[in-house]
Amino acid sequence: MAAEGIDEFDIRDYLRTELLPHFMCPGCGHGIALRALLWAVHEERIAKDQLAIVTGIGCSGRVGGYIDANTFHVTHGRPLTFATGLALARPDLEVVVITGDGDCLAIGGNHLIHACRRNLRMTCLMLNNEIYGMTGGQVSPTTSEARLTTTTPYGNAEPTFDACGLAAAAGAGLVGRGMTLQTVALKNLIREALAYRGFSFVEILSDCTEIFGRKNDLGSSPEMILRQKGSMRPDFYGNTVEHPFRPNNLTTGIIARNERPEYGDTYRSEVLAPHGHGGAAAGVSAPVE
Amino acid sequence: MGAGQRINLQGNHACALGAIAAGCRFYAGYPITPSSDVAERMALELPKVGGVFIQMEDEIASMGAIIGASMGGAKVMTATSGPGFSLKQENLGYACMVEVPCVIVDVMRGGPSTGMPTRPAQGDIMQARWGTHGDHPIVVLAPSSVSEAFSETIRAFNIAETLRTPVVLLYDEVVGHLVETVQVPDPGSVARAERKWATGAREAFQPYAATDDDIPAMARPGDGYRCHATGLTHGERGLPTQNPAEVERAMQRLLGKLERHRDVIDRFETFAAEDAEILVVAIGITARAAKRAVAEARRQGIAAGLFRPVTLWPFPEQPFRALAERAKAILVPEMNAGQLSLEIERLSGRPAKVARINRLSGEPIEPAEILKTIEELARHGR
Amino acid sequence: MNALDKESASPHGNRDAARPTNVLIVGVGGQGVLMVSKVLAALCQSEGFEVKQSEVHGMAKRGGSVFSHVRFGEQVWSPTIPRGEADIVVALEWAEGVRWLDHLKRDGGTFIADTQRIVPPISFRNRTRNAASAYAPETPAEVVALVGNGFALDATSMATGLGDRRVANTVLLGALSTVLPFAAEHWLAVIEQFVPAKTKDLNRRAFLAGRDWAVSAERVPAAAATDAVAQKVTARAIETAPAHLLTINEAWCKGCDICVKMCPERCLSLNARMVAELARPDACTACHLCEWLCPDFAIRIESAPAVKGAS
Amino acid sequence: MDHVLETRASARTPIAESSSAPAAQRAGRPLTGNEAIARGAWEAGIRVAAAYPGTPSTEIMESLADYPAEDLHAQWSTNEKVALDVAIGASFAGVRALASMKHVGLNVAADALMSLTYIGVNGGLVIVVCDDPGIHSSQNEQDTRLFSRFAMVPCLEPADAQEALVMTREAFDLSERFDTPVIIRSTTRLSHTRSLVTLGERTVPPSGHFREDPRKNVMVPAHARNRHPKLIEREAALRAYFATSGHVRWETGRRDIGIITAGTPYAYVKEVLPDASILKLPAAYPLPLDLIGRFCESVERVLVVEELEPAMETEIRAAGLKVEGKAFFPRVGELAPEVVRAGLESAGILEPQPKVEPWQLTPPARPPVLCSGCPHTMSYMALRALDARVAGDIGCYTLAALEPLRSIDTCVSMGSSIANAVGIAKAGTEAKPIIATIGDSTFLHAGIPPLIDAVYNDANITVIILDNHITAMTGGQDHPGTGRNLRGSETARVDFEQMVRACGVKWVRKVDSYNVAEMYQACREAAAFKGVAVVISDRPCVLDPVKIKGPPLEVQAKNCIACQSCMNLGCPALGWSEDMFEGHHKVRINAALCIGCTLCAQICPSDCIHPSVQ
Repeated sequence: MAAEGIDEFDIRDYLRTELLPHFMCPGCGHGIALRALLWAVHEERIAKDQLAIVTGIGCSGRVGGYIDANTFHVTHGRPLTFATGLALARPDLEVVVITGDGDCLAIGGNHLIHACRRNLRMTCLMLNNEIYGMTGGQVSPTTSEARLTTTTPYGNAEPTFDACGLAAAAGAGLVGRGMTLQTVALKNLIREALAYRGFSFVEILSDCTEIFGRKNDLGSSPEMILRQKGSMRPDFYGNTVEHPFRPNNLTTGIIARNERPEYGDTYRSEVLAPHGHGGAAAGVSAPVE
Repeated sequence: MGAGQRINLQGNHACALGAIAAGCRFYAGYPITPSSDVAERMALELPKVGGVFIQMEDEIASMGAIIGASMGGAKVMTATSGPGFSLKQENLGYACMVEVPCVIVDVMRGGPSTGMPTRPAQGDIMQARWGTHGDHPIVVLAPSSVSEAFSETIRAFNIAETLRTPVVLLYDEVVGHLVETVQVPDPGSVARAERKWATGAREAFQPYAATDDDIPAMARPGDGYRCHATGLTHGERGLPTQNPAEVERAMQRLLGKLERHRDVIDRFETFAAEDAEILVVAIGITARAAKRAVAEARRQGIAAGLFRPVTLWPFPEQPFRALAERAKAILVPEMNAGQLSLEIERLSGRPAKVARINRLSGEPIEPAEILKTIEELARHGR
Repeated sequence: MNALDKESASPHGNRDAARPTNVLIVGVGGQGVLMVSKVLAALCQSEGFEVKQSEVHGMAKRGGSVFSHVRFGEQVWSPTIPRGEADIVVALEWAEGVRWLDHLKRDGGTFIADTQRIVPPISFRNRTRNAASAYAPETPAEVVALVGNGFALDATSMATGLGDRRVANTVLLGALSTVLPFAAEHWLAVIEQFVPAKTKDLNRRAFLAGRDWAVSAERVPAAAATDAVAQKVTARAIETAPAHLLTINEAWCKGCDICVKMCPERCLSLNARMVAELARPDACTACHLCEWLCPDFAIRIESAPAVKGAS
Repeated sequence: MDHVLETRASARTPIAESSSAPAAQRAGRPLTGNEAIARGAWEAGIRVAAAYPGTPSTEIMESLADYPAEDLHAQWSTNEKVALDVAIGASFAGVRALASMKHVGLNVAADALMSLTYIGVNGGLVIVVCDDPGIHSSQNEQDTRLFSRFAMVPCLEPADAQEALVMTREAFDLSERFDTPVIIRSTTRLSHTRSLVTLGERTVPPSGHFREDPRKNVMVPAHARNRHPKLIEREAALRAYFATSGHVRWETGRRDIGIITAGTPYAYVKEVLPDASILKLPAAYPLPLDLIGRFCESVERVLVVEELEPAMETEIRAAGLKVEGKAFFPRVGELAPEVVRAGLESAGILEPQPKVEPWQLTPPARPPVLCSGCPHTMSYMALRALDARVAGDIGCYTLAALEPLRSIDTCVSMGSSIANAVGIAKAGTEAKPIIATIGDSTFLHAGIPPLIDAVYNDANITVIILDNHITAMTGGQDHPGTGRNLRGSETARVDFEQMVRACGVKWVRKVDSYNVAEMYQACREAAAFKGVAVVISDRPCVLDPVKIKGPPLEVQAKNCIACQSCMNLGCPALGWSEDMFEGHHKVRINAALCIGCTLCAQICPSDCIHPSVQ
């Protein structure tokens, strides 16, 4: 499917194909999410050289390595901080952060809220698979209640995080949620996020089949991907079978939009310009003199 | 350095101005006593040169931000104090592994934990060396005056950029808050080292190639190299690897890189040390007290001398060993429970001849105390 | 041929008074064929005729083609109308009208049909690119011209305009009333017995709207534009569908089964090595779903490849 | 506005002769054949009635339930044999009883029938059997008249609703007088045709009582041997009775042609050849052969016009009478005026009509489909994904054999699926998972013994019980799994899960039929289980007991990628729009048909289907 006037998208053009097949498990949703991102990048006509991917630690963190772009695989929970420095220093780059539910909300939760507050132009994709997959399946801030993980062997007793609600409340410019089942919609959502001048946060519901799915008896990969919309089931006749699923009602699409000035713009106009510096996208990487 | 001008400066401000002079255009920090003046001065100065100042949500974020900005091509710095320095350690390790130039200022205060925020100490000597986990290369510079705070900051940037390594600027609260007259050179007259940027064909480029000088050229985003940076052990292509041979080779190069460039790194000061029988080794404000004590001892006829490592880590071993062999006794005064003395004992060849003055009270060590110990060493030997 | 040029009314009486009058009511299950026939039957009875009304229940009512025979007269024997002897065919759905048209008397039967199109899903079972619809391609104008005495009205739109599309049936009854010898008030009285009390007024207006429309000169709905669109859709031939090529990179496939299960046409399967393969290439419509949902980028569909030597 | 209408209406010449004033209301009430049968039974004073729903017989019991509960007990039974046995019990107890069923239901009840015919009746007992010539909604078109001959039970054949009422009423008298059960044979065309009927009053016979008579009531070999000769005697007596019955209609017309007929074909004969001599018989069995002989003598040529089998023709010929019939009339399908006319034309009795060229029209095929929101849909989607070998059963869900679900491989008779699956599994030739699908009502009807059989014989099969809480196919009747009886009162409810476990099934899972992923998973896991696994697909039918409806769903055309995943549901609310996407039609949802089940939205991979905002 090619958007008008754009060459047909071939994902191989955006991958370090020599590294494939990737390390992710069979049926892992992260691959689909990656396709959606690269597809959106293609349709937004972002040059690979200008694309900077910053990823944290975890399965989501490893996604970046397959992208034929400037990729930075940084420390656990901190990709937003690295991206903040990068985006401030290099406003000419398209900075995209790929993070996971644990990376972004647990260890990196503080950075998320401040990145949202700051509204510095970048796109943050949080791949939510409800689990710490890389470390073998421990409970994460988004693990649904009652779910089994290696650290909740008797069922998760903690309530879960609504990442989008958090981001919206923290003032993120654009907040959206998509799911891997809906690749095209997800791609379109990411396009909006990429095009947004400010901090955009996209939560992507992505399945961990091999660890989370198996542990919780959620079925095969196709079953899990279909389950992403399971909560759409009508309750007008009462649900005859109870089964907990993702608690956050699965609203997808754009969830919030806070029209606020982009931080970099503000910094350049309010702080740098009075000193005779800072064009629209002036960076600080080049030697000044 | 050119003529410039003489101005009165606080140590922290001198550090900030040194950074600007060295080409720093990105600063991220988080307030912490006694380092906050650095951030405040950077916030004031950076816009004037088109640079970016940002106060992040914590020290971890500050460290991440400067690494990110440096990977984007900027010369970067952050400043903190002990507790914050601890928080920066993981990302500092990342910078070591990924070989990202950056300067981290640690203005030492009493510790551990919250300790004495407003009192000086020198307790981070070992943290500065071994703060992050795993074997890693690190350069630590220890200025002892406001003037040096200025000049060593410049040197820190130049080492960082030249060798693609994080450089820690380590000084105590006294140096940080001391106001002295400093000869500030004209802008433009400061020698600035620039990073070795990748050039040439993308296909042939390897981001971690073992080049002649063991310092790989860095690819700047947007220049077409589209490289991968990772804290995972990586091979020459920058991609993660667990191949034992490849890992060994990569780590050997990383750790050996600084040794190969000691000429760029090493700096030390000696005072009456050539024939010293009693050699005092100190850094920071303590070194200045020691210098006065040594001068007084000489006046009394005691063959005392001073060795001050300005580059604290890696320790300037060779020059020190030469002096240490001759000395009958070595005295290490420091505002901690004995960190520098550990290294001195190791390097002296005879730990028994190393005497210590340790101070944990938050008070600087007076020259008289040092002199007293020198006199005792001279009388009784060790 | 323009149906409007034809004479506006072709009055035909029942020349053999002993013969019953035959009305065939057809539609799609769920449309209310039974309700229409019940109204008619009750009216005929109240007018003093013997009435037989016959329908079929069971499987046929589930979205399938539904029909009801209503016969009335002095004496009615057979419950069903012989083929070709229906005096009137009332169709609640366009294609159903076309389907039962052959039951209409050739010499002057009356055809009253809603132009509403309920396109059966099966009409598009050929899901290849640019496949044509199998829905009745005949336009209302053509059919009206064919039968001579035909009324094709957009009863559903009229009903929607009145406030509830469900009263389309009553609109049709209004049109039907113009060709049967019963007084309008009698019709309305019977209709009121069969509709919910609160919709009496709505149904009355619907009946009058249909009746009004039928006595006007129109024979096909004015909204010819919708027909034009319909024409475009139904007549869209299978243009040269662009060839496509689905390739699977076996080295990248991890056999997660997503493509196999998600393919709408079930074209794919996992082979013995647990690698996806295109088992039914002919069924592939190049919808791209497998490509998009493959987490391993192993599937690629070239939507318009430069097929060398392809005709 | 009224006067305008009147004027315009009169401008058009009506089709029928207009009566200047409304004629007097025609006498009687419009009743369907089934309603008339129920009325006849009520008028005859029945006290007990039982049935299992089956098209076209269902409305008989539903109509009986409209009469006061003090007058009669009417019930749904779990199957036709049970229904007949209930009626037999009532007859034993001395009251009039009725059992109704469709033709294939009589097969289920046949075991009881073949003994009942030996026993006879105490209270009058009538079995109404509705045949389905033309197979509008059945799996075959067997002819019950052959069954009645086989069972030596008289078989009355009403021709219209009025006769249906009267014959039913009189059948009870006949039953008691001749000590025999009586079959009333209806057909779809009679059962579902509404015509005017004159009603009678209810007459309740004096209350009877159980008659202790083991030689008649207990069919052990010694007793049965004595009863068989009584049947022969009874047959002769009935033969004589039917020669004089008031329902014999001998219409003297043309001498050159006589027609022997019975039931609804009589109406077609009257329609097509009203001036023929006609002998209309009240019963196809036993035949009054003497009377028939006299009729044959009265005319030059005799044709037998009967639907389906040559039941009368064969017997008349066997009696040495010269008649014709099936040489001109089909043995398959439903008769109709045009069919009878064609037969008479080929017999040379009527002049062939001029051939009319059919119009060249091409309407689309419109096969029946599962309702929008039908909970069965998802079960079959899952089975289709499994690529399973599926033994189907009788119910709405048989439609899943058609495109697009196309996931049922066999359909035999009520309850066959499970045992069919056992057989397929035991044959050992099938590599695919073997699945039996059976509705809740059908499972209770005849599915439990085969399930026990499957467990007992350790068959490796999966059974999907499609529990939609109703007998849906026949229009929504209650059954023991719904918790309500025929009259709508609360009653005990079968718990399928417990029942299945009690049968010994180790793997049981209940799944919401609207949960796409769960359904896929349950079917896959069940199929993987070695042994009998049962999935209970649980959602109420969209039509009953309360019409359930959520906000209809909408397709946001801009997002539709025309992948057509949803179209596999075969939902009638899903259609194509004129919008195209890369050469494929986009999907549109008919809001009037959509009930908001969300299955399409759950399957949709493009997030283009959402509940409409209401």
